[in-house]
Amino acid sequence: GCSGGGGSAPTAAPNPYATAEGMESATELIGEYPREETLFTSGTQWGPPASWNPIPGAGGATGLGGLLYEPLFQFDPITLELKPWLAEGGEWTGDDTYELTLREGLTWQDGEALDAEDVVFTAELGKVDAVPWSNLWTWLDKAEATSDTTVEFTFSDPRFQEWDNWLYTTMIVPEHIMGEWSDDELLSNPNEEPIGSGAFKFSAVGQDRMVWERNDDWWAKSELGLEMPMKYIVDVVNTSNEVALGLMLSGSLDLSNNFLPGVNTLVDQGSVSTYYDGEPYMLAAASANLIPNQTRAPMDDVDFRQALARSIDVDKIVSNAYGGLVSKAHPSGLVPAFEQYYDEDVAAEHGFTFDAEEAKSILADAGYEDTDGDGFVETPDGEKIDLKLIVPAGWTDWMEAARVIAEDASAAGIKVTADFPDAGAVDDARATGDFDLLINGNAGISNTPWTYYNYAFYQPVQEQMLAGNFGRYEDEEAWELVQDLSRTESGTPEFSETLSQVQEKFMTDLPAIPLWYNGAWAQYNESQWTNWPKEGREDAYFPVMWNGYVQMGGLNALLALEPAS
Amino acid sequence: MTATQPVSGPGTEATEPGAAGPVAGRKPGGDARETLYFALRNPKVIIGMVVVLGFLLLGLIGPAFLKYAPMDYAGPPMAPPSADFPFGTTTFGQDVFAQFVAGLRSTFLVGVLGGAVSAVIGMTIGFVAGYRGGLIDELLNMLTNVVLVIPGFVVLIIINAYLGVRSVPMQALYIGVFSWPWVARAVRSQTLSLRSRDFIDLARLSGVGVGTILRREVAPNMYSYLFMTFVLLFGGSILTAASLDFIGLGPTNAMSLGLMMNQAVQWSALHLGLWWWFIPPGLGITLIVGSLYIMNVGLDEVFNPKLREM
Amino acid sequence: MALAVNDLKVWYRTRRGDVKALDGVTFEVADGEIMGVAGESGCGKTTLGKALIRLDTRMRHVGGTVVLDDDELPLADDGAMRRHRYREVSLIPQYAMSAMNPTRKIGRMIKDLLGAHNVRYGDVLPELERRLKLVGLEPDVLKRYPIELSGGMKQRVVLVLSTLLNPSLLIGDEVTSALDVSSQKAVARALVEFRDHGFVKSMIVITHDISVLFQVADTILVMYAGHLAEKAPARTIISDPLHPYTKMLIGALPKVGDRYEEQQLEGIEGRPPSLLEPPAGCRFRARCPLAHDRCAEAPPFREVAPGHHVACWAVS
Amino acid sequence: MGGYLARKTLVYGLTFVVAVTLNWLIPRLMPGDPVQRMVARTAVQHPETIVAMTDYYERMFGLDLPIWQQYLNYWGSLFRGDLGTSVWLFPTPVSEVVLDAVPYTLGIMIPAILLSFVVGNTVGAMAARSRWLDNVALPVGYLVTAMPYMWLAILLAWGFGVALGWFPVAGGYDFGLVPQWSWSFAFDLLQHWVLPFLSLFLVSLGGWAIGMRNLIIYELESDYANYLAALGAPRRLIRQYAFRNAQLPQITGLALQLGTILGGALVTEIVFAYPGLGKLVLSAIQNQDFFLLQGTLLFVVIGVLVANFVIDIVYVLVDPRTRTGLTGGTA
Amino acid sequence: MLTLDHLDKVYRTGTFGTSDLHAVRQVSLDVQRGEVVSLIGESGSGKSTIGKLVLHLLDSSGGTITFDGQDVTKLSFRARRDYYRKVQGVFQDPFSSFNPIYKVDRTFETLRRSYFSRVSSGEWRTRLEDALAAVTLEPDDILGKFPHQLSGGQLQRLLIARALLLDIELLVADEIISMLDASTRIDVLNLLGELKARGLGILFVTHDLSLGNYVSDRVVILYKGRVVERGVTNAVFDDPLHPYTRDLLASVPHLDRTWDEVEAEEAERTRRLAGRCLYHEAITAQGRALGEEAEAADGTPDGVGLVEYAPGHFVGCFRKAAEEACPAAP
Ligand SMILES: Nc1ncnc2c1ncn2[C@@H]1O[C@H](COP(=O)(O)OP(=O)(O)OP(=O)(O)O)[C@@H](O)[C@H]1O
Ligand SMILES: Nc1ncnc2c1ncn2[C@@H]1O[C@H](COP(=O)(O)OP(=O)(O)OP(=O)(O)O)[C@@H](O)[C@H]1O
Ligand SMILES: [Mg+2]
Ligand SMILES: [Mg+2]
Repeated sequence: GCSGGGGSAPTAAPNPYATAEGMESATELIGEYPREETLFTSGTQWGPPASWNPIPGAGGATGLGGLLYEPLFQFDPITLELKPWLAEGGEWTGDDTYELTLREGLTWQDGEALDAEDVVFTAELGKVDAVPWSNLWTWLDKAEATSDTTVEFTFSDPRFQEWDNWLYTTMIVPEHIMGEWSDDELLSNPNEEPIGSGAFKFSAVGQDRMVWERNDDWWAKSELGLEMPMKYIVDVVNTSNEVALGLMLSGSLDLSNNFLPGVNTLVDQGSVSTYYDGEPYMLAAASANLIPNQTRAPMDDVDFRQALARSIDVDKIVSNAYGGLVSKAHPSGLVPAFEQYYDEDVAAEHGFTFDAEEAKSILADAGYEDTDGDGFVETPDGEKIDLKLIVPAGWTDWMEAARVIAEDASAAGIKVTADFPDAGAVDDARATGDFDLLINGNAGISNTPWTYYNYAFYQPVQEQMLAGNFGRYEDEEAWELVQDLSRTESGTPEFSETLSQVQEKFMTDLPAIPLWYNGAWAQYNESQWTNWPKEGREDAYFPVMWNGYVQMGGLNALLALEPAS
Repeated sequence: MTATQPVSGPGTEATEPGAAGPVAGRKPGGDARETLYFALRNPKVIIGMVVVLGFLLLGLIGPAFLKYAPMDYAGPPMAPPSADFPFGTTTFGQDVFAQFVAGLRSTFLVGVLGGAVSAVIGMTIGFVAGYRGGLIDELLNMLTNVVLVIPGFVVLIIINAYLGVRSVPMQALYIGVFSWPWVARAVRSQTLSLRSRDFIDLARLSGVGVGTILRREVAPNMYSYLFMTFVLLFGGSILTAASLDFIGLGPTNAMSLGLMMNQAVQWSALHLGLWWWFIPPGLGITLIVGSLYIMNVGLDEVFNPKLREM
Repeated sequence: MALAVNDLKVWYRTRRGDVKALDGVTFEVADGEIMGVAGESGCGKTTLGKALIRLDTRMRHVGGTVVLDDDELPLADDGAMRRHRYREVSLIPQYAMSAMNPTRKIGRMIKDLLGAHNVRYGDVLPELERRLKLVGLEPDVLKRYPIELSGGMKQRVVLVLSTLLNPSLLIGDEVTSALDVSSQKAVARALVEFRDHGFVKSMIVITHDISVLFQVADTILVMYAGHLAEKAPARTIISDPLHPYTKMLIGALPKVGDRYEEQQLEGIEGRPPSLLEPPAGCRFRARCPLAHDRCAEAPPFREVAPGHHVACWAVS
Repeated sequence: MGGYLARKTLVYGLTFVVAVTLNWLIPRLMPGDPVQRMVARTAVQHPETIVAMTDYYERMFGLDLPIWQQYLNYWGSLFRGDLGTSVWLFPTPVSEVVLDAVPYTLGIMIPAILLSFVVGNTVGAMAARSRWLDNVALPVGYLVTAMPYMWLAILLAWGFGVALGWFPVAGGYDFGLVPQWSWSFAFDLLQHWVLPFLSLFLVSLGGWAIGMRNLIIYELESDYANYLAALGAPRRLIRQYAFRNAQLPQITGLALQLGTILGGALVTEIVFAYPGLGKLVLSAIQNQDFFLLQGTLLFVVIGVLVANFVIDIVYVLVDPRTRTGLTGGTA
Repeated sequence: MLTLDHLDKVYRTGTFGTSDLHAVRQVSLDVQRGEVVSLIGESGSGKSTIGKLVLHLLDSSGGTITFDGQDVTKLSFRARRDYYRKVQGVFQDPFSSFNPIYKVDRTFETLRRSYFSRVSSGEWRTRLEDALAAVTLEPDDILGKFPHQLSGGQLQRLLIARALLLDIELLVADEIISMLDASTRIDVLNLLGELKARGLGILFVTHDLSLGNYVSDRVVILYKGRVVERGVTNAVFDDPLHPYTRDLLASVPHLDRTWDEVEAEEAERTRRLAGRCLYHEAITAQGRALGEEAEAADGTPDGVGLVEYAPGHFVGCFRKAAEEACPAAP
C-alpha cells in the first residue's frame, strides 16, 4: 500500500502521525478523528500544505496565522474595533510613541514564556529587507522592551492607520526559536515543527489535508476563559468548487469558504446555511472594481469613465451571474463594513448609478459620437473605440460578469469585448499596464478605509504597478489627501473630513469603478456543529478561515460553535 | 491526446498489417466503385456516418432556427427541458440547446482542424522519414520520440495558458501539433514498404523530384489508410479539446461542448440537479467520437477484404 | 491407386459471381507417383492443391469426389476433414517462407502440432532428427526461430514437418519457386528422396517451372483455365506433347544453349479466359491454332496412350 | 544484443536530453512571473517591500542569473538529484512534493493501464471469434472509449458517490482518518481509489479490445495459421498462437500510451480531488511554478522513457523477428 | 559505352549506420552498343544493386561508372534527367512497377511531364503508338486500363515501351522476366533481342542461366558482390572456369538432361581440373604474386581479383581482400 498523506516532512518526525515511521505508534494513539470532536473546513488551501512559517505572510497552512500563531490584536470587521489579544492594550503615549502592554502569563506551546522580547524580536525582523513588514522601519524608529510585558515603539513618522494594521496582521513569533535562523531562513524555513502560542497545535498533514489539534494549555483558557469546542480541525485542500459542494452536501465538510455558485438555491432549500438567510447571503469582503487604463485614450478622459460607469447594470450581474450571492457596491468603493464612513451627500452628488441614457448623453456632451454608423461611438478625434475587458480565464463568476459589462457598455455605444486570458497573462497586463479594462478586487476588508483609497490612488506611477492604482491614475492632490488620511487617527473629526474629501475625489475622478462586493464566502453544514455566525446575532463574526481573516473573526466564530447533538 | 491514444495506439498497430494489404494487394481503380459498394453496405460505416453527419448538420444549420444566442439570458434560470427550451436552461437562463448547437460547431471545427494539423505534420514527417531514411529518419524518429515522451497534454495546458486569448482554431492547432507522433510512426512504416516498390524507382527514372513522388505516387496509395488515420485523429482532437475545455482552458470567445461541461461543473449543475446542462454535451461528444470510431472499424472492413469476410 | 479425383469442382465466391477456378477435373495419382502440375498463372493449380486438403472460407465445393486410399474425403466439411489432414493428406504451402509461427521456436511448434494429433513429441524426435539430417539440416534448427533460417532451410524444415506422420499424399505448391538454383535443387531432390524412403506415398508437386517438374515428377499434369489439358509421364510431356497448349508451352521454354540469334522461340498469343464466366467448350479455343467448330464442345480428358491423357478434339 | 542495447541507450539518452531541455524551457515561455505571483499572495502593499521580497526570492530561485546559467545550473542540480524548490508550495523541495503525490497517481494509473490492457485484450480476442460479442460488445466498447474522461468521471462520482453514496467522491482516504497500517485504513484507501481507477480503466479498455480484435483477425488469416489448419491443428492452438502474436504490437501500443494516459489521469484526479500529480501539475501551471512543473514533467518523462526502454527490451526478448532484424541478417 | 570500374557499394544498416553490408565489391565490367551483357548470380549477390547504381537510384560507395566517357556517379538532379534520356531501366515485378491506383497511361504522362512538356498531344500520341508498336502492343487494348487488368507480359512490354519513348542507348533490365509466365517470358526475351539488333546496349540481370544464355553476348557471374567470372557467353557456359560458376551450372534444371546426367558431366570436369586454382595459376603465369594486383590495379581495366585466363574470358577469386590467401592454394 502507499503511505498516503504521510507527511511532507520525512526528515524529522514532528508528530507521530505525520510519517510512516510513526504509523505504528499512531494506531495505538488514534485511528481516526472522532466526528463529533472534529471540525472539517475547506476553501482556503489550494495545494498541499507546505509551510508553517508565518513570516512570509503567505503560503502557510490554513489557520497558521490565528490558530497557531497569534497577533497582538484582533480586528472585528463588523464592529470595526481592534480588540486586544496577546496584548492587553496599547496606547499612544506621545506624538510619536506608542506603548504596548502584553498580557501576563502568555506561553508558547513548548512552555516557554511569550514576553515583550518576542514582540520586539518580531518587529525587528522587519529590519531584514525581504520580511513583508520591512516597510515598517521607514517610519518606525525604535522598538524597546521596557519590561517583560511592555514595549515602547518610537516613530519617526507615525502613521496611525498603518500601525493599527500592523498590530493585528503581524503574528508574534518566538525569539527562542526563530532567533537562531539566518536572515535567509526567515522566509525559506518551512518551520515543520511550529511552536506557536495559539489555540491549536500542529497535528498532522497530508497531500490533501491539514490537521490541527487543540492546544489544551492555551493561555486564553485561563486568561480569557476561552475553550475551543472541537478537538481537531481538519482543513481539506480544495481542488474544485464542485468537489467542495459535493463534500458539503454529503456532510463531510462543516465549513466551506469556497465560492459555491448556486449555493443560494441550496440555502433556500435548507441544505446549507450562510450568514444571511436571503440575498446577499454572504458578508462582503472586498469590492470588485472595473479598472480603466488611464494611460490610454479614451479611458484617460474622466467623462468617458463616468459614462462607462453609468452604462453598467450591476444589478444584472448580481442577480444573473451571482444569483444574488453578492451585492452592488457603494459608489465610494468602501465595503459595507465601513458603512459608517459613507458620505452619502457626496455620493448623492457625485456618485454614479446605472443609467444608460445618462451615459449616452455624457458621451455625446463630451464629443463621443457614432460617426461611422456602426452603432458604437468614436472618440472626439474620430478614432474608433474597441476596448477589451480582461478577466482571468476560469474565474467563472467574473467571466460571466465581464460578459454582462461588455454587453451593457456596448448597448450604451461603447464597444467593449470581454476576453479571458490566463491568470498569469492578466497579472502581467495589470502590472505593466498593457490592458484597456480589467476587473480587480485586491483591496479587501481591513481596519481602515485608507487601505482601499491607498489601493485606488497609490502613487507615484511606476513602470510596474504591483500593489494598487493599476489604472495608473495620476493626480498629486489626490495622493496627498490619501497620505493625510493615513496619518490621521481614526475617530477624529479630521479623519472623517479627510475621508469625505477623498471620497469626493474618488467619485469625481473615478480612478476605479466599484461594481459589486465579493463575498466572504462561507457556507455551513449544521449537522455536526451549530451556532454559526448569522445575521442579527450579537456575537456574529466573519466566519472565514482565509489567511488574515482568522484574526478578523474566524477564531471567534470557531469559539462560538457548539456540537449539534 | 488524452483519448486519442487509447484507441489509435493499438488501433494504429491494428491497421498496420492490414494496411500492408491495401497497399500491396489492392486492386483499385475499377474497385473504387467496389469500395463504395461495400462502404454503403457496411452497417458500421452507415451508422457512424449517419450519426456524425446528423450532428454536423445540426451544428451547421441549427443556429439558423434558434431564437436565442448561446450566451443570451434567454429564459428563466435553471428551467428543465420544455418545449421552449428543449435542453432546458442554465443557471443564468441561457438556452442549453442553443449552446449545444453552437458547441457542435466548435467541436467539429476542433476535430477537423486538429485532425488535419496532426495528420499533415504526422504524414509529412512519416513520409520524409520513411522515404529519405538514413540520418534524416533517425533525427525525425528522435523528434517523434521526444514529442511522444513529453506529456503532450501537459504541454498543451501550458501552451493554452500561454495564449492570452484562446480561440477554437488556435486550440485545434496546438492539439494538432502534439498528437501526430503515432501518425508519423505509422505513415513511416507504410512509406518504407512503398518506397521499395518499383514504381517509385520508375518515377525517379522519369526525372521526378522527391516532393512530387511523395505527393503523387506515395500518398495516393495510402489514401484509405490516411483517411482512417484522420478519422481517429478527428475523434482524438475532440476528446483532447474537451479535456482542455474542462479544466478551464477552452476557447475564451466561443462555445464548445467541452466548455459547456466545464461551465456546468463550475456552476455545480449536477449538485443543483441541472442534469440537462451536463448530460447533453458529454453525450454529444461520446456519440460523435464513438460513431467516428465505429465508422473507422467499418472502413477498415471495407478497405481490407480480409476483415470484410469475417 | 492412391488418389482418385472425380469431376471435382471448386469455385470461389466473389461479389461479381463465382470464379470457376477448378471446373470438373478428373485424374488419378498412383501409389508412389510424383505428379507434377503445370500451367499458366491463374489456371487453378493452387486451387487444386488446396481443394484436396483445406477449403478456405471463400472456396466452395460445388461437386465431385476425391477418394484417397479407398476413403472418400469430406472436402466440404472442415471438421470432418481435420481427421484426414496431416496423417493422410499433407501440404507444403506456397508460402513456406512464412508458414511457421515467427514467435515460436520450430521444435516447440512441432511439439504443439503433434500434441494436437495425440502424438508424443519425444516418440517422434529421433525420426524427426533423422529426417532433418536427411535433408541436410542440423537437429539444432529445432531450437531456432524460423526467421533465423534461410529460405531453403525453411522450405526443407516445412518438408520434414509436413511429412512427419507419413501421409499418403503430399501436396507441394510452388515449393521451389522462391529459391535460387542451388537451394532449388536441394529441395527438389529431397522431395524425391522422401518418396523413395516411403515417407509419403504419393505427391502432387505444383509449379510453373516445368524444368523442375521434369527433374522430379513421374507424371506431369497440364492445366488450363480450370480444366485439365494433358497428363502424361514427364518425359513424354517434354518430348512428345499432344495437346496444342502443352506443345506451345514447352516450345516457349529456352534450353540452356538455345540462343536468340540461332533459333527464335515463340510465345503463346493471347491470354487465358476469365474464370468468372469461362467460355463453353474448350477453354483454349481462342488461342489455339487448331481450333475448329468441334471445340465449342468441351473435349473429354481421354486416355490416348497408356498413362497419357489429353483433352483435345484434334488429338485422336 | 549488446550493440542494440548501446544504441537504444544512446537514442534514449539523446531523447532524454532534448526532453529535459524542453521541460526546462517550456515553463519559462509562459507569461507572468512566478515570484511576482508569490509576492502578490502576501498582500503586501508597499512597493519598497515588494521590491525587496522580489529580489530575495529571485535570488533564492536563481532567477536573477543569466538564462544560460540557469540552464546549466538546472542540469547541475539535476545530477545532484536536486529538483529545486517549489514556488507555489514554497519552501517545499519539488522532489518531496512530487514523491508525495506519485504513489496516488501510480496507484490509479498502473492498475488502470495494466488491467485495461489485460481485460481489453481478452475481450478483444473473444470478440474476434464471436459474432455476437463483436456486434454487441465492441460498439459499447467504442462508446466507452469515446467518452471524455471527465464526463465519465463526473457521472461516476455523481452516480456512485453523491446519488447512491456507495463511494466517496474526494480525497485519497477519508478526511477523518489517520494513515496507519490497518485493514480499515486499507479498505478506506481502496474505497477512495475505486472510482478514479474505474474511470481511467473504462476509457482505456475499449481501445485495447478493438486493437486486439483487429490484430487477431489478421493473425488468424496469416500464413502460419493457414498452414497449421491445413495440418489439422485444432482451432484452439491456432487461436493461442494468434493471441500471442497479436499481443506483441499491443505491447508497443502500451508504450505509446503511457505518456498520454497521464492526461487522463490528470483530469480524473481533478474530478475526484485525488491527491496525485494531476492537480499538482495544473496548479503548478496556474501558479507559474517553474520548478514544480519541471520536476513533475521530469518525473513523467523519466517514467515514460524507462517504461518505453523496458518495453523495447522486453519486445526484443519476446519477438525473435525484431532480434534478427537488428543484426541485419535476414533469411 | 557503359563502363563500371571498381565499383563498390556498402549499405549502411542499423541505427546511425552502425553496421555495414558490402553488397558490391570492386566490380568492373562494360556494355557496348548492340550488346546484351548478363549479370548472373544467386539471390543477394548484388545484381540489382549494380543495376540501381547504374541507374543512379543508389549512390555508389566507390569506383566509377562512366557512360560515353562521362562519370555518372555524381550527377546533379538536373544532369540526371539528361542521363535518363539515354539510360533507362525495367524492373523485376511488372505489377509493382505501376502505381496500382492509376491507369497505366499515367506512367507515360509522368514521362511526358518531365521530358516532353512541349510536345503537342497529337505528336505525343504518334510517338506513343510507335513505341507501343515496337513492343507489339495494340494501344487500344492497353491504354486506359489499370495495371491489374493487364498481364505481366503486357505490363513488362509497356515498361520497355516507356523506355523507348526516350531515345535510350542503354537499358538496364533487372530480372524482367522472372515474374512472368513461361509462355510470356519468351516474348519479352525476343523483344530484347530485337532491341539489341536496333543498337541498344542492354544490361540484363538474371539468376536464370538458361535465359541469360538465350539472349546475352557476354555474361558476368557474380558471387557475394564480386565478379568471379566474366566472358563471352559461349565460352563461359561451355567452359566454366570458376568453381562457383560450375556449381551454378550444375544446379540449373535442364529440360533435356536430368540433374544426375549433368552431375556426371560436372564430376568429370572436376576430375580433370584436379583441385587446380585457375586464377592462381593465371596469376603465377603472368609472373605476378598473389596480392600484387592490388597495386597493379591502376591502369588495368581487368580490376582486382580478375585475370584473363583465355582471351576475353576472365576468372576471379572468392577472396574478399587482396591480403587473404587463395582458398585453393596449397
Ligand atoms: N480467394 C479468391 N477469390 C476469388 N478468386 C480467386 C481466389 N483465389 C484465387 N482465385 C482465382 O482463381 C483462379 C485460380 O487461382 P489459383 O491460385 O488456383 O491459380 P494458380 O494456378 O495457382 O496461379 P499461380 O501460378 O499464380 O499461383 C484465378 O483466376 C484466381 O484469380
Ligand atoms: N536498401 C538496402 N539496405 C541494406 N541492404 C540492402 C539493401 N538492398 C539490398 N541490400 C543487400 O545487399 C545485398 C545485395 O542485394 P541485391 O538486391 O543487389 O541482390 P540481388 O542479387 O539482386 O538478389 P535477388 O536475386 O534476390 O534480387 C543483399 O544482401 C541485400 O540484403
Ligand atoms: Mg498458385
Ligand atoms: Mg535483385
